[in-house]
Amino acid sequence: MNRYPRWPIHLALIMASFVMLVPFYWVAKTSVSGENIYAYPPSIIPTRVQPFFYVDVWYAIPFARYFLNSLAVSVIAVIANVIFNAMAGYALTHGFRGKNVVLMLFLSCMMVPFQATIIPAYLITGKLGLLDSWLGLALPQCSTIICIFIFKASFDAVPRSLIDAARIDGLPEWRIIWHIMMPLSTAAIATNVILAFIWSWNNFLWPLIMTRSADMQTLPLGLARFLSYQEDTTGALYAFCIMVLAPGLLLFLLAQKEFIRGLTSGATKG
Amino acid sequence: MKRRSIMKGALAGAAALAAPAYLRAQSSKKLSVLTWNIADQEELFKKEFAEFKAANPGVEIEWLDKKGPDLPAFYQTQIVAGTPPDVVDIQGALWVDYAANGGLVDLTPYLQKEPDVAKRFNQDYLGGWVYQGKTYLLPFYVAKTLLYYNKTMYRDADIAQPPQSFDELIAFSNKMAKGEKTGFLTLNFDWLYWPLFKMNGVELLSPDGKKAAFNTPQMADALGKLAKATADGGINKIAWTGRWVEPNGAFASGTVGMLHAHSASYFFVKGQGPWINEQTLGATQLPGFWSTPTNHGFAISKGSRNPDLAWSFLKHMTSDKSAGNLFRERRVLTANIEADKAGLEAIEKTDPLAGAVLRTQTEHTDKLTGNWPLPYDAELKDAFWPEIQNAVLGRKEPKKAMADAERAVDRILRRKA
Amino acid sequence: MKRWLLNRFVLVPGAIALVALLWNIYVATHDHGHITGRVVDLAGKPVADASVVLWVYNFTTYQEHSHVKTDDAGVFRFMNNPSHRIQLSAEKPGVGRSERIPVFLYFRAEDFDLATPLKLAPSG
Amino acid sequence: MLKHRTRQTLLLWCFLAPSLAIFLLYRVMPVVWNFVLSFQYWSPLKPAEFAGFDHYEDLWYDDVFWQALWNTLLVIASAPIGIALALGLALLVNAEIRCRDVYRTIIFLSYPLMTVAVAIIWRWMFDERVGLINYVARSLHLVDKPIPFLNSFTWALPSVIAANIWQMLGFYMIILLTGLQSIPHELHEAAAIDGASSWRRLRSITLPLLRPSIFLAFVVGMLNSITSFDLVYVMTGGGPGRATEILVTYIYKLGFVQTKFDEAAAVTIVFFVLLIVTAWAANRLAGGNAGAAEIE
Repeated sequence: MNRYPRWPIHLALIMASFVMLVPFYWVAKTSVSGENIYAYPPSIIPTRVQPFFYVDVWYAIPFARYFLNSLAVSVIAVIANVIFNAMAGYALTHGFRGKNVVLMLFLSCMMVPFQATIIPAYLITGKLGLLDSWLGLALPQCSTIICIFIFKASFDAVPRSLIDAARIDGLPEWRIIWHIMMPLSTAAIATNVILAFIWSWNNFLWPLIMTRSADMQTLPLGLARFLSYQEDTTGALYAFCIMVLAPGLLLFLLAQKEFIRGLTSGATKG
Repeated sequence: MKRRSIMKGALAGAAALAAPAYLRAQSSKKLSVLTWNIADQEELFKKEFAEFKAANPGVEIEWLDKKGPDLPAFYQTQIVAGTPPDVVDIQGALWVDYAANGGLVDLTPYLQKEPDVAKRFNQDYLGGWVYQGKTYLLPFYVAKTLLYYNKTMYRDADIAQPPQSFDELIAFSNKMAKGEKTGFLTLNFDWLYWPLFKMNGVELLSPDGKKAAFNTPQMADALGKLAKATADGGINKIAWTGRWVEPNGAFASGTVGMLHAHSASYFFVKGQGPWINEQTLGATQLPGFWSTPTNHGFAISKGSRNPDLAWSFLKHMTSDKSAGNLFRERRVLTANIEADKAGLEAIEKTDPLAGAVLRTQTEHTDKLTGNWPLPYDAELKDAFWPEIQNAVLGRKEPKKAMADAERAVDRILRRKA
Repeated sequence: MKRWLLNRFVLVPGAIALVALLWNIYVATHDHGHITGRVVDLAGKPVADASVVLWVYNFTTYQEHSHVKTDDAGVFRFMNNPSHRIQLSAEKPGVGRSERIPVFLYFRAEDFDLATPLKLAPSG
Repeated sequence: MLKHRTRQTLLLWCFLAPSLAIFLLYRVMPVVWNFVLSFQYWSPLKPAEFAGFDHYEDLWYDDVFWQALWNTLLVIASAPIGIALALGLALLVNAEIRCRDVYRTIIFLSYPLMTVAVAIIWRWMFDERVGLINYVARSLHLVDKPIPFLNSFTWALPSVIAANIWQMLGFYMIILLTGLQSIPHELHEAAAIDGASSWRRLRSITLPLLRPSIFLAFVVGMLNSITSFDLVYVMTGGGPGRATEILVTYIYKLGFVQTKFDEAAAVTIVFFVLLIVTAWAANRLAGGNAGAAEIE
């Protein structure tokens, strides 16, 4: 259907990929060679390639325990995110008295910088008795406003006729969401799953303040071990960053298919 | 009047939030210890905690470790929540602020009751933790700045021996600056750069600490020389914008003539610089033997529920035996006279270069500078340091930069008086 | 039910779990901490009764862990290496000393046979 | 009929309840706490006393605050650049070309990377003597003297913004791609049959329908770049001088380094108001109702 030539697109995308990949290549290169990046001239090909920095990272911190904590917190956050955001998104597609107030509240809540809320958030979590627990760690991330708006846009795009037909058949509200709205907005769900996972997985400041016992720490907190003053841990630091990155990337690769199917084919099946 | 009562009510609410009941009900014999980015000594601490528990049956020790910039955030939040760690390892001058606000336990009565504890330590380092006549910390491990120099680059620029004056320092730096090689680098956090100005006879504050005293012709002259050397490449710009990884990384790459830093830099640089051995790296004092300490000390939080137990923990961790272990494991000065003497003798046999570096940490401890016990130290630094950067990076004339700095510092001093 | 089982979100994590399981089985059967190797002099002849030192890495520095003597064929065998990152050095008074050879293992206490023998060079 | 309507509204409020509860607990109450605090002299150890507008007055005379505010406004102004780049990439990646999944993955690669690694690598790339950018520029003779990116007062902030855009591109692309997917295919086919050129179809169909996604990307992009505390703190620490000091690093320094929580609370409230105004303006610009234009 598209008559325009392909190669300018490929050229532009290759250049963009190059710009995106170069810093990333350096992280990966230093994670296998551990050389001093301030050596001059910068070496393009890594010398002395050895995968043992990854082994160091595994033993330098209780990696399995931190990984389990991060995974548990992220799973709680993702599931809660999808459910709460879908419900809120669906509610926002309907007009009701307080709707504009709620919209403005959501928008203004996005504006609150997290660094300024550390102490009150800790006090509140302490009051809820959730200190040092997976739920306490996941609670602030259990709903994100951007994903509510993504669900709202996706639900708005569902043709009115489908919803009215279902309502005439007497389907209750939540069944309408589950059987009609959700299958049509797989793109929104995929986006929410990926973003919620990455945000809770890479979250550093909240677990830092919140956890006291060593076996409740999440993966990013292991970072302090590789920024130590005493010995040179360059290779291990970058290997650690790659290992923290891997799950988020894997989830993105898995969930990519949902983007393409998205609404385009969904709408016709109905 | 009504508005005030609302405020009081709101804050009472916040305070009520602050004391989660279930945390207060822990066992009374629990001691929590917060250390500053020293997770690499896990094995050693496990052994020492076990020894302490053996000596004090029924005691539980909870060990927390946080990275430098994150420790204050964690510690302050715990104070507000009413559950501060009993013992905390603090670096630099952050303790003065906590002590001035009444957040730390005064250790002087403990020291008077057991005089032999105070006699363990090097008095100059121990004196660094006195505020208004009261001692608040015991030394955990200490360091002070020294001058590392690249002997190969010295030979290439045919420089015979390390600089003996500020002007020689600048001259040698410019001499070694060629291509991507630069002559001088310094660390700049926590006043580590201050000896550069102290050797020019510059004082930060007036003796009574009420007024800024640094805006003098000697200061403007020194800043002018530093700015010119930075522009000509004699001084690497990372000296003014880097913090830890870049200056050490740059020096480890072998392209910088001299590095002004403390003993911890040696181990970081040695790890990254395969060229480093006794023939290629020298360690000496800065001209005038001035140096800025960057010390770690143990303090007891005011909110601690068993300060006496915490005090015996402090004695245990700074005992000759524990300090000796720390010196051997981490190769760092502990200011414990016995432990340092034994440690130095041992290390000079196995690693003479490391021995030479650590030896400098015990010399000229009477010439420590840049360690004024000021409760508003962080504010002062935040007002003063950007103006130094403006001057040395050539954005402002030294005189103007120092005038602006003086105004900012005086405003802080007036408000604090 | 079958369609649900076959989609990507189950297959990929399942494959990863399987690989991890196989790897752990391999680790469990190979982590007795045996380190073997040979000590030779400059000419390449095995050196008997040379003392070999195993250095073990703990966070910042290598520390001496154990000593062992080589047998008549110049072969040494450590039975209890706990670490994943070690150094080996050999010495025989009169013949010479070898450098400290770093050895990186894939997991703790991996059984490992040193390919290149430790070469004793007359020190000084 | 009335009973059904109230039952319907009640149900909608139940759907909103969980999200609202979380935002009340972790967003609204902290803002109230900061608001109350900004009118008092308070430190974790001393009892509080009423301070009126002293802290706001201090801020008025605090030139570091104005520098941080100015830098924050510059960062807000830079968000559209990132979105324009991401929009171009999203449109390219959305076209029917081979291995577009690979391109999409590569562009997204930078987002899940930990900010500390991004900060360290970009700090090295911008290094004056050994950095990659200067190395390439010098070997291509684009520039004779190396550019001191992070050491100069003019280049420091643009460099930090560039690093932030580099990390955020993947995120913007995701949001815009999700928006592109929700545009019904039939509209494109109908316009193509009418002979509309791809450029006209872009302007008349794709962009208008993409407005809600662009609005979302702008608001969150602006927010993320302003609150990119880790990136600025690790990359330049606010230096040289105050060249890259943004409000959120100043809040952190005031609060946790100088233990002046009351003044940090005042800055937080000013920062919060600034963001509300910017978001409200962007909402107005995008045609109200969070940019959701009715589909014709």
